[in-house]
Amino acid sequence: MSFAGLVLDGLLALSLPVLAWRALSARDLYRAVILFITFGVILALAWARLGAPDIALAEAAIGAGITGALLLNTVGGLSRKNDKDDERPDEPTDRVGRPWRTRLAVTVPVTILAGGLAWAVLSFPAPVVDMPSLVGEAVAEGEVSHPVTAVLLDYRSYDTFLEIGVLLLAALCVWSLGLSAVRSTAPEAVSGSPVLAGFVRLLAPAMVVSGVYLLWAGTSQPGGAFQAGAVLGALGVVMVLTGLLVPSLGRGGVVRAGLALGFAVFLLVGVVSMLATGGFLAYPEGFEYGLILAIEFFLTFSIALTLTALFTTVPPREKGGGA
Amino acid sequence: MSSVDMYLLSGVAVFAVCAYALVVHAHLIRKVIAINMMGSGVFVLLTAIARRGDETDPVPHAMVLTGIVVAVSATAFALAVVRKLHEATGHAYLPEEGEDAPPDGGGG
Amino acid sequence: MASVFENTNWMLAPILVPLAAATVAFLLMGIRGEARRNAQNAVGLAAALGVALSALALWAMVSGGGPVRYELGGWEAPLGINLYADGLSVFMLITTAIVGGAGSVYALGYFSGREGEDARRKEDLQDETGSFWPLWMFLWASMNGMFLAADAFNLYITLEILGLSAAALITLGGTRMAFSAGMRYLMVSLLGSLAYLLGVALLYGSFGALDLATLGEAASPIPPVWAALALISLGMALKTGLFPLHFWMPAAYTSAPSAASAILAGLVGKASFYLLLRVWFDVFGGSAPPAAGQIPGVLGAVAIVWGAVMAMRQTRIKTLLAYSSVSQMGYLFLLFALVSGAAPERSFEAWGGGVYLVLAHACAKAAMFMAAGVVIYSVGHDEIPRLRGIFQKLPISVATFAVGGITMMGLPTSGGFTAKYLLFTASVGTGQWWYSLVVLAGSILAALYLLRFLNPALIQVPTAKVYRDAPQIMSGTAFVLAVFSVFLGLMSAPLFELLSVGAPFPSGTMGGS
Amino acid sequence: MIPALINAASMFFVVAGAFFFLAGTVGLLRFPDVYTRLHSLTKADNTGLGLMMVGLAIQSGSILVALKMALAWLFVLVSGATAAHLISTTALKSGLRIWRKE
Repeated sequence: MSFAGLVLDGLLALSLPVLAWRALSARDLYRAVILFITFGVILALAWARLGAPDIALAEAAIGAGITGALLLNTVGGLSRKNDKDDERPDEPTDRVGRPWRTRLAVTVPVTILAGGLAWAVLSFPAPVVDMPSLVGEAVAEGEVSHPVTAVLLDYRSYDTFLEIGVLLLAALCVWSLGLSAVRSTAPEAVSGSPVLAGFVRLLAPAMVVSGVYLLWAGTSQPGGAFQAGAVLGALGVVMVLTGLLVPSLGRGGVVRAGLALGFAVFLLVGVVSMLATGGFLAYPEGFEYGLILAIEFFLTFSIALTLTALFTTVPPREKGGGA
Repeated sequence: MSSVDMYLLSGVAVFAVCAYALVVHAHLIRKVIAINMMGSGVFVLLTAIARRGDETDPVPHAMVLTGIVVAVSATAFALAVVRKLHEATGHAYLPEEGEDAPPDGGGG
Repeated sequence: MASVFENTNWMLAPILVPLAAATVAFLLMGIRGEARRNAQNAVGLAAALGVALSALALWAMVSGGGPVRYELGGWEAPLGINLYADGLSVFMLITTAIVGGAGSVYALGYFSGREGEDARRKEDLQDETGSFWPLWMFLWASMNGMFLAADAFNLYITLEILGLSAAALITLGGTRMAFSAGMRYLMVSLLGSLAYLLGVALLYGSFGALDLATLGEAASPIPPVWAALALISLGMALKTGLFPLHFWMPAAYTSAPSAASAILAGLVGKASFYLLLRVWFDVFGGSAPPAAGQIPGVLGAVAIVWGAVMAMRQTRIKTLLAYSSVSQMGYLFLLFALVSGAAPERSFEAWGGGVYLVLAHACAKAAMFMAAGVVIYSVGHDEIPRLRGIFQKLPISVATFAVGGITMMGLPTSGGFTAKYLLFTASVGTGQWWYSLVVLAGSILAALYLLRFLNPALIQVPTAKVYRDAPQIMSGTAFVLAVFSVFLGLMSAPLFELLSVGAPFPSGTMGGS
Repeated sequence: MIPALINAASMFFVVAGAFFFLAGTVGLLRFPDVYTRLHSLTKADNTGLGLMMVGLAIQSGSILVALKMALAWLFVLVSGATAAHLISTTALKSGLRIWRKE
């Protein structure tokens, strides 16, 4: 690696903990969230440098984008309520959350932790298992040529199956709280802006196209259901923010089914393959590519919908019920 | 020191900094941010590990992708609970002393 | 002879059945009122039955042919993910099948309150959003998934499912205390899983594999392995609530709806404890210095005493039970000190004793939380000073409390007796007699804190008004489960035989006890 | 001869782009209010990005890559303009005064 590359890596590696520190000790919460988003963008850059474009894309869309929007919306919601019944100002009361004695008491174990971990990661032995070549050999024989997609949807498909379960569960958890509908915390000047509406109209088709492209390309190059779902989910969040999509996302049954679709299809493919080949998620010979693409298609849809639903937090309207 | 080593240490540093902040800061949104970034620290470590050999190892990449989705799920739920807690008590802190006593202030 | 039970696909049933049920119950959330409740109840009970059946099938399979390995997707480890079932896994599956099954039946009655029925209710008895069943099914699937997992990263995902669904079950309590307790539990749980994930990353960095068996073969005493063991232990001790990391426990168990408290206190903490057992003895068997086991051992001993003393000072039944859990979970951690002790032939005794207490405590504690739920359902609160003489009105629930108490105290014929007896003899046998004193002290203290409620409850005085009769199914389930825990001591022989399949220690001469 | 020329041209555009970025950042740090800061940031950065992309497009030697870069630049322009508009409108509505030289 060139000297310039080394310097760039050094700067990125150094700026991550510094940004984390700045974000967490920022004066007010808005600043903290903005620094959190900056952290996410730098993280995406670091991942691009580390040869992980798949993760960089997902981080930019989900880690920085959607998580940032979630945080901003929550901070906005909390501070607006504070204006109303101003019992105890939330900010910036917690700058010094704990007395210095506590801070010192925390610093000591954390320093030991950091030192121990640094020692541990610098003394990794040569790995016993040569995973890259194991994957390489399997990919050479399989129908899916992008190794990350092959790992996610074939060799470790059970993990991905459970992970889609986590997404469904998250929507369920949020709905179980029965939160009242919160209007977008964006100021009216923003949500009603014709410029923004025009922008989203321009953006939406482009994002849909890139989402579909990412999905389709994922079997042979970076991309796949997660990246596609993340891009479309981000579009969903933008559309909710601009009022183009109502927070309750429409009719209950349809939304519910949409959220569960990806997980249900995955489960179904698993069980059917169990009947066909005798092994859960062991795709029948020759159907590998088609089944993976089919699963990915439904996953993309459900991931995008779930990410949007996690942002709105409001369960869909039921038949006959008003919000 | 190679690039990979720098990223390995960077991941460790992010984890430690966030662990500190998680304990020291009281506001729940800060805690949520701290936990989310702590996860990112682990992800940096994993991606750096994937880069050690001559070939890039796709398995940690898959783990990180999974981890990112799990992290956003957990963060979304945590923030929803923060909002609920704020609705119920008027603030976004956890009660400090006396684990059983509900926090004072706010309507019933 | 190809019996149905020889099909290894049974291994997936305890995971897939609750997951499918969770999906269906989630879709049913859209229906309103009675229809939704009936449909969700049916789905939940069917799943409970499915889990019980598959646990039995696995019991037959494992006792007949030894540990079973299943290659998911047809991919061999370390490239693919495997499932693995030995005696311990099946034992844990049976535990969730019994306690989870009872919890499901109890929930039928618990959530049957009608909307607007009573303004004085303290807990959300209605489950207005219909979230209990899907959450509980996800939780159940995650626990079973943990017990069968043979892959370090797969375990991380199951841990996250466990943490999210358990936290949401706590917030179903619907009170301010439930929201803060749920939030605290969520933080603790996420932190615990992240510590675990960092440990897994260190292991992957060292050996390039995630498969537990591969890791177990490769593990050697090097810095990343020590760090990983420390991180994983810390994370799991946090999620299990080992003293002094138990701070989240009392509020969480108290403020959750009692149907959920029973499941949380009975099962959820045990799942992370199981992971700890796996990692210590199966993965790091030889790499941890023997003295390391003294750390959890000593903390466990402190927990036994501290939890019991705190339990004595409580004025609510549910907080009393929660602190009792702090104390009883302490017993489990004794086994780490006893196994790494001087006499290896005692190891199976100590290990088996700890594991047996998992089942015994799960049954008894769940039953007692269910009984507390009946009290709250009927009287509207669980404050001990206002429940004097409540035996006259709620005899079965007070009896449940007393019967469950037999296991807590470790009196003969109960599962608690078998377990604590084994821990006792193991501590004497390894020359660590001080632990045997703690085992005894814990039992005496348990008697004392249980009497804190039983004494006033049993006296003959005019008592609190019961303004609503709890469905029979609630008090009945609790009582049956408590009675079961008392007879567990008599049926230990087949269970220990099961535990010896693939156990990390030779079972030697020990059959039953 | 030709490769050297291409290299030189590409170098020129990238360095020029970097200069605009630098100028934009200095403006962000030095200008007195949100409106002038936005002005410096959006204008200078968009120009800087455009110049850099021209430099990189020359270097890549592929029409397709050059077109992709042009598209990316267009998206940045559109989203930058929208964001700047939203920030300034919000600032105006929430009563942030425009800076005037005293």
